[in-house]
Amino acid sequence: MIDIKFNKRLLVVWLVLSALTLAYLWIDHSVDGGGSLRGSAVVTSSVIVIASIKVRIIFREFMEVRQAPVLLCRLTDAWVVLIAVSLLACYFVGVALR
Amino acid sequence: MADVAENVVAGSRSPRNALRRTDGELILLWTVPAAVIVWVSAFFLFPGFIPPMSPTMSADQVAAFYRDPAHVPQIRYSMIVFNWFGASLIPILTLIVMQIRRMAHRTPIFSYAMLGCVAGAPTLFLVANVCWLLAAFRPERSPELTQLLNDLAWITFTILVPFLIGQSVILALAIYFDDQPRPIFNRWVAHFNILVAAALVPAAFVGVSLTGPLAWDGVLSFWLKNVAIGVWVVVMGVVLGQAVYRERAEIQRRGEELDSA
Amino acid sequence: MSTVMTPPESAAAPPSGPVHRRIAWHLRHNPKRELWLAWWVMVAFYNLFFPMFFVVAQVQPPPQPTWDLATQVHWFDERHLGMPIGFGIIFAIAGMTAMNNALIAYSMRRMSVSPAFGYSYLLIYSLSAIPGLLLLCIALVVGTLRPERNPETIGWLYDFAFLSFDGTMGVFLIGSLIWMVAILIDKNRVFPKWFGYLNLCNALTEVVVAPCWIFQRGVLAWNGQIAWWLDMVVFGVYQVTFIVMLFQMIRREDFGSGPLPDLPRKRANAS
Amino acid sequence: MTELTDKNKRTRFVPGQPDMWAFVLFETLVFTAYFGFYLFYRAKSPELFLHGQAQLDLRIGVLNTLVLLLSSWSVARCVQSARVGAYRAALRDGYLTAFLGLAFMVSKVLEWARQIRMGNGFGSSDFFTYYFFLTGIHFVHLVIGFVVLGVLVYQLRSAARRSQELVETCATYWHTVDFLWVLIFALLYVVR
Repeated sequence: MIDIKFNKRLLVVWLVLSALTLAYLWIDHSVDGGGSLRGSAVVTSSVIVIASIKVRIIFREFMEVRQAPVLLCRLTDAWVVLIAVSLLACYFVGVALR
Repeated sequence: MADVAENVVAGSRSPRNALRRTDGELILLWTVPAAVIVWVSAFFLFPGFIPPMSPTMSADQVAAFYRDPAHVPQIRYSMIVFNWFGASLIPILTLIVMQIRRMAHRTPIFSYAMLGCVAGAPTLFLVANVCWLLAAFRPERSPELTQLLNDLAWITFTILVPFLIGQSVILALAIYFDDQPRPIFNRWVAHFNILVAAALVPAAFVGVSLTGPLAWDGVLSFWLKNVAIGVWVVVMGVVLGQAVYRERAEIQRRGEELDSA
Repeated sequence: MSTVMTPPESAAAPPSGPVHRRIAWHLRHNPKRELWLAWWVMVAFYNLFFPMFFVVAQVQPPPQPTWDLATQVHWFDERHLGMPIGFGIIFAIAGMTAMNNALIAYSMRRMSVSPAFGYSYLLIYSLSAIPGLLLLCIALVVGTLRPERNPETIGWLYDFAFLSFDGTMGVFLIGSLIWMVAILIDKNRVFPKWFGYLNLCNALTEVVVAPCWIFQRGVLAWNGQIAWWLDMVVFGVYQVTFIVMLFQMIRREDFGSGPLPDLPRKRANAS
Repeated sequence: MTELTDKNKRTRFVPGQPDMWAFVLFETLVFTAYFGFYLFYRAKSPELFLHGQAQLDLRIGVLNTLVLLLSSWSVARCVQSARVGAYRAALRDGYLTAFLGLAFMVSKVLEWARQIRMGNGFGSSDFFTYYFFLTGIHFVHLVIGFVVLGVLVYQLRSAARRSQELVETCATYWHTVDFLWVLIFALLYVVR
């Protein structure tokens, strides 16, 4: 039964994505130690990287890019990198111009 | 692509074409003289047209114009009449669209483009109309606001030419492209439309100056433009009438041929 | 149907020779002359419109909504000649947009969809010119008319102009969506489906402009980086794409009613 | 349309219309630009944004994300079921997706209502401008997503239609709504 095997894989993917989402709770909790609000480039960078990983997993597994022609794989990977780099660049340029 | 078929075989004896309903087109056609009479009377009733108000009037002078007890009713009634009949040219333009459809074109592009122009000028005219009526509604308003409404009305009224130019040029192109032994409109109608379009162009530059031929009371922006529109309405009314009557005669003849066959 | 319709001239090749003679031949004999005329009118319109709007009248990129009245009056004063002349040319040529809209309506006519789509698009875009462009020009021309006018009144004209221009995007929104639906359900392959989806991208940017009614500063104001600059980029991509798409459509046109044939590779320049 | 080729060949294929992928990539670029402006201005005045962000409830955001990820999972199942011909299961997953999407929508509206009651409107601070703008434009995409799901269900319901290509196209759109939310969630709720 080929479809049951696929569905199990999808479930695992969903669990991984959910775990990554819950990791945000932990990140958020750990940074709030002092009780005061502080900006943190480390948190921002790691959050953006985790979000990019999640997007890539959605591309690969849910959107079935895994089985798609190589061109689409490369294209979506390039897009994920592009998103992450642009977001980090915008953030750090903003920090530098503060 | 019913339209293409219709257009291409327009000259031939197509029963499908003969079935096009022309009922009531004459009624629409004969609204032209009525509209012309109404417009001309409203035009002469409005005290600001003969002669056109000068753009160099100061705010107080403009306010005085709208406060003049002799002017107020004239302004209101003439503009109410314009408001009633401002859109009365649309049926005529639609009849022209119907005639363009009969031309020997391969696509309905010209009739579409004409249809797209039809409502533009009346809409802008109504904006101007509303501004004039607003200025006359409370003449005691501060002179500055009255002057603003007066400026908006005159500029909009003068600058409403884009779609008039558009429809003249489109009609001219449609006639030039109407390759058949007996074209719907004669070639000179196309030349005439180009001429009218050229006469309307200067009015688009009304904002350049408050004096001289381009000002809104100037020779080009007021007299040439409005005379051109008037002549266009009369000439196109006559030419369109000929085309509509000819079409009816053809349909009748074709019907008789079908009956006898 | 298509084979019956094609006149014998279509087989004839255009003569070689000077450009004006070739243009004259195409105007007289090219079976697609009406479509090509509309397409060239569209190209000519945009080539005149953008220089007039951006360079002669200098009303775009838009000025700041946050300026005080004195700066606004100064802004009008700087353009007291550029705006009437630039807008004059725009008003003289604005009728050309009717040909653009007619060509796009025709593209829908060629699809396997109801004529209602083409007519809706035509009417919506004919309407759109008035709040989307002409009112802006009229308000700004009135603003330049009398520099001695009360600055507050000039300030009102300033707001009226830019908000009527940026803030009435509903007509374009619905127009793009109509074109999108027509492209997506069309079976005649007039346009590729991705172009239909690009219409959706354009329609979504029209949604994004609406906050210009709320914000006087920031990225969503009428001159904001998102509401104006980013949307302008998307619109530019969309516009260039649809001009190219219409060009391809005319080249493939066979005046039939079935699927539009692909362009034959060998005689790509034949028509 | 492509059912046969899908079943017989285990070769690589583009899921759905390639045209939809063009949309996905283009729309992602537009969103990246929105995010870029947000992060840039946020980094320039961090206190202002941190203060606004502190009023959001991260738990609601996490719940939203889990619901939307679940809907993405179910639409992915729907595609795989449709591919092997299990249309009844596919249809059930399609409805489940719509239900989860609706749950997301309701929770979003409730969250907006809560923020507005707390006095945080569209124009009240820079952070909330971005918050309402980004969640709002995502909401518009979600609404379009329901039309798309309607097409998917319409395809699956009748044996006469059932174009696998269209089913995959619709699913691709829905996943896009999902991953855009993943990014928006991270940027609005968690970034510091």
